[in-house]
Amino acid sequence: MSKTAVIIVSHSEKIAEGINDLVSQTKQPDVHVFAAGGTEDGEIGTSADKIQHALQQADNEAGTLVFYDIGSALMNAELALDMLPDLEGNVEIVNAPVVEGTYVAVVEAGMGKSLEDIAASVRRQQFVE
Amino acid sequence: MSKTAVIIVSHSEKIAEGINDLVSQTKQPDVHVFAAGGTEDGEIGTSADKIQHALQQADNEAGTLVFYDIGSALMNAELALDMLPDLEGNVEIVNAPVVEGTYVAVVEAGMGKSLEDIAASVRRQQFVE
Amino acid sequence: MELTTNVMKYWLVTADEKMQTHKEYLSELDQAIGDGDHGHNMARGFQVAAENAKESTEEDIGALMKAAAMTLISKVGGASGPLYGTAFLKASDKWKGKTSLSKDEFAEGLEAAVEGIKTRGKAEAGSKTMLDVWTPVLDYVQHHDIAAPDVSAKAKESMEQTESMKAEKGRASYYGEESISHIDPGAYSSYLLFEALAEALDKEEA
Amino acid sequence: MELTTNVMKYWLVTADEKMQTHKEYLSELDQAIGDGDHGHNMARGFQVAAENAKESTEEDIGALMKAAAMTLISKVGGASGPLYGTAFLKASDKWKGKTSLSKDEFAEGLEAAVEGIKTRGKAEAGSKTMLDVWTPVLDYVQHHDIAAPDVSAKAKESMEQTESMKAEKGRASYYGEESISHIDPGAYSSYLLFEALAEALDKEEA
Ligand SMILES: Nc1ncnc2c1ncn2[C@@H]1O[C@H](COP(=O)(O)OP(=O)(O)O)[C@@H](O)[C@H]1O
Ligand SMILES: Nc1ncnc2c1ncn2[C@@H]1O[C@H](COP(=O)(O)OP(=O)(O)O)[C@@H](O)[C@H]1O
Ligand SMILES: [Mg+2]
Ligand SMILES: [Mg+2]
Ligand SMILES: [Mg+2]
Ligand SMILES: [Mg+2]
Repeated sequence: MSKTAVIIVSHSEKIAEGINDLVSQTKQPDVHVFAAGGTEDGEIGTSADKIQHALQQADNEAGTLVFYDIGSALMNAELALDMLPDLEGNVEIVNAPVVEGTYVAVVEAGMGKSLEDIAASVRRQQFVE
Repeated sequence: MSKTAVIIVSHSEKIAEGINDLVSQTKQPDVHVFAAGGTEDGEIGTSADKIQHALQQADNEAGTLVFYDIGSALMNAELALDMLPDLEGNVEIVNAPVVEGTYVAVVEAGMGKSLEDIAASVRRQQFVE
Repeated sequence: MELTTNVMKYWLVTADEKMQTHKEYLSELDQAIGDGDHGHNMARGFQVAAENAKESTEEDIGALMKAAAMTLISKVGGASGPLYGTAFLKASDKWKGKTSLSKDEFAEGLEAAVEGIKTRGKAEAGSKTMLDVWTPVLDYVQHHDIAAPDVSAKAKESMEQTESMKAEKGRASYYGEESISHIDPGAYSSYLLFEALAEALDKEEA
Repeated sequence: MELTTNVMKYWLVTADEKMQTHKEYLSELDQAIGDGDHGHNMARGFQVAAENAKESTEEDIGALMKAAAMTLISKVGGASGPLYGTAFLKASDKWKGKTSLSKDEFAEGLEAAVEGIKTRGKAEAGSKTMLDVWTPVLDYVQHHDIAAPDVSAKAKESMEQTESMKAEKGRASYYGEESISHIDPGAYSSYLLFEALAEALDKEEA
């Protein structure tokens, strides 16, 4: 059985790659993480095309969790998912802090937790002290 | 009167720099932001020395808000501040999502808001839907 | 009123010209309550969309507008990319297979576009966004025989009304009360888009 | 019992040797419930701290330990950096100006160290951290005449007990129930540190 995959959507290529570096230290080898940061030209912004590409690469039985930072990141993630109707039901775009949420998700994916369980742990309310 | 300064403490140099890129688009020119990411050698981790350096650079009348990501980032930020007793009372290390919190703080610093007001807006509970 | 494929192409080309001309101003508006890239975003997206439209031999208005939607989605970068992209995409679906649109057909596409923006942005009119131009223009188109000067006037007046609104969606919402007394950049670019439509309608009537 | 400057230097040097020898194992422990860098972190920090101690002509135990603390803070990188760094820093303050420590003076420094770790990490014993070794060792030192084999045994036994604990602090806490049945890496490196202390005490007695 595959493990829940994770996609990081950020306005900055560096943020997305940096989060990938951060979690790669803690990551089980069979947890797959994909960075979709910046616009097509590497400027600050998000790209529905990059996100679509990541969604296709991440696609697996256990599903994919998508984290995003601000503004258009969520809209482009939702748009990218609309463009890939086959993936519907197997992807969750989750409202969580992008760095902290991705970290927790990668740890829990490594433990073999389901998409739903991970989403429940990382949703914003869980970060309140 | 100066404006509240912001420091980003992250385990990853790329995350800290990427956040700086992200907010620099939205930033008033007189809001100063400093990135303290990664260890001394640029590896994943945090560096009390880098944070101390950022605290000294950021030091200003209106005070400094410090954002951090996970684990040792907070401990090293607190340690760095302990090492600079002159800054005490003028710096707040704030529990907020590092990307999202820094973004809001930079916008509000630009509006001339006080350290306390900004800290109140970005504390984790504010991000709950 | 009949909107032909050529009129629709002219709309895209004229919209592009306006985005290029007002690029700096759009970014200036966005600098005040956002990140200062709205002009850059719109100019980049519409330039390619207009070029493609000019070169296209497509007769199907749906296909033409869908291509424009995909270009905007790919090229715009900011929130306006998925928003304008979704608007054109939803409209294109209604216009599929048509080489000419009656007023009601046009209105049907516009309605789908507005629904698309609302869904994509989880917003309604009144939050100081592009919807504050799209919604009244749709309302006008649905309930009147379209007159080009009226489309333009409706869009302009609605755009101007965003100045006194408080932003509740998008980056501008982080500015809270301070967002008041600035025109919303996306409302301004939408005004330009509908001004371009008015010019296209004029051309059709001429 | 008198702990001279030389014994303290020997402590640091022996601790370094142990960190180097067990570097892989410490990282393996950290791989299971953390990010796999604890051995790397400790080896890097103690190597420089031990080199400096060897070269140092410092007689003042406080100054010697403060230098070690600053090195750990600069070089370790992970959470163990500020934690061990704070521990040594707080102890060094108690040992300032001394060239030899009685058992009580040593215990006073150790107590300050444990307080430092608790404050820095906002933790208490029982959360499956290094504190689960430091706290019982402090308790032993405070209430007994120090015997080297007992220090070592107390540290070892406490380290082993972390295996059945559930992590409530640090990265390991993200693993929840799954953190159970793994030894805490920081507890293991602390056990190595106190084993090195036992060897230093042995040397003193010899
Ligand atoms: N949730 C939303 N619903 C509708 N329109 C929105 C929303 N968020 C942003 N907008 C529109 O997008 C415009 C900003 O576009 P742009 O500057 O290109 O994107 P970004 O904010 O990502 O830089 C705003 O002026 C507003 O009109
Ligand atoms: N809040 C804390 N209080 C006490 N000890 C802690 C705390 N957080 C972590 N530790 C200790 O630090 C060790 C991990 O150190 P290390 O791997 O070097 O740091 P990091 O987790 O930053 O990679 C843990 O095994 C634990 O003993
Ligand atoms: Mg913008
Ligand atoms: Mg933008
Ligand atoms: Mg570690
Ligand atoms: Mg680490």
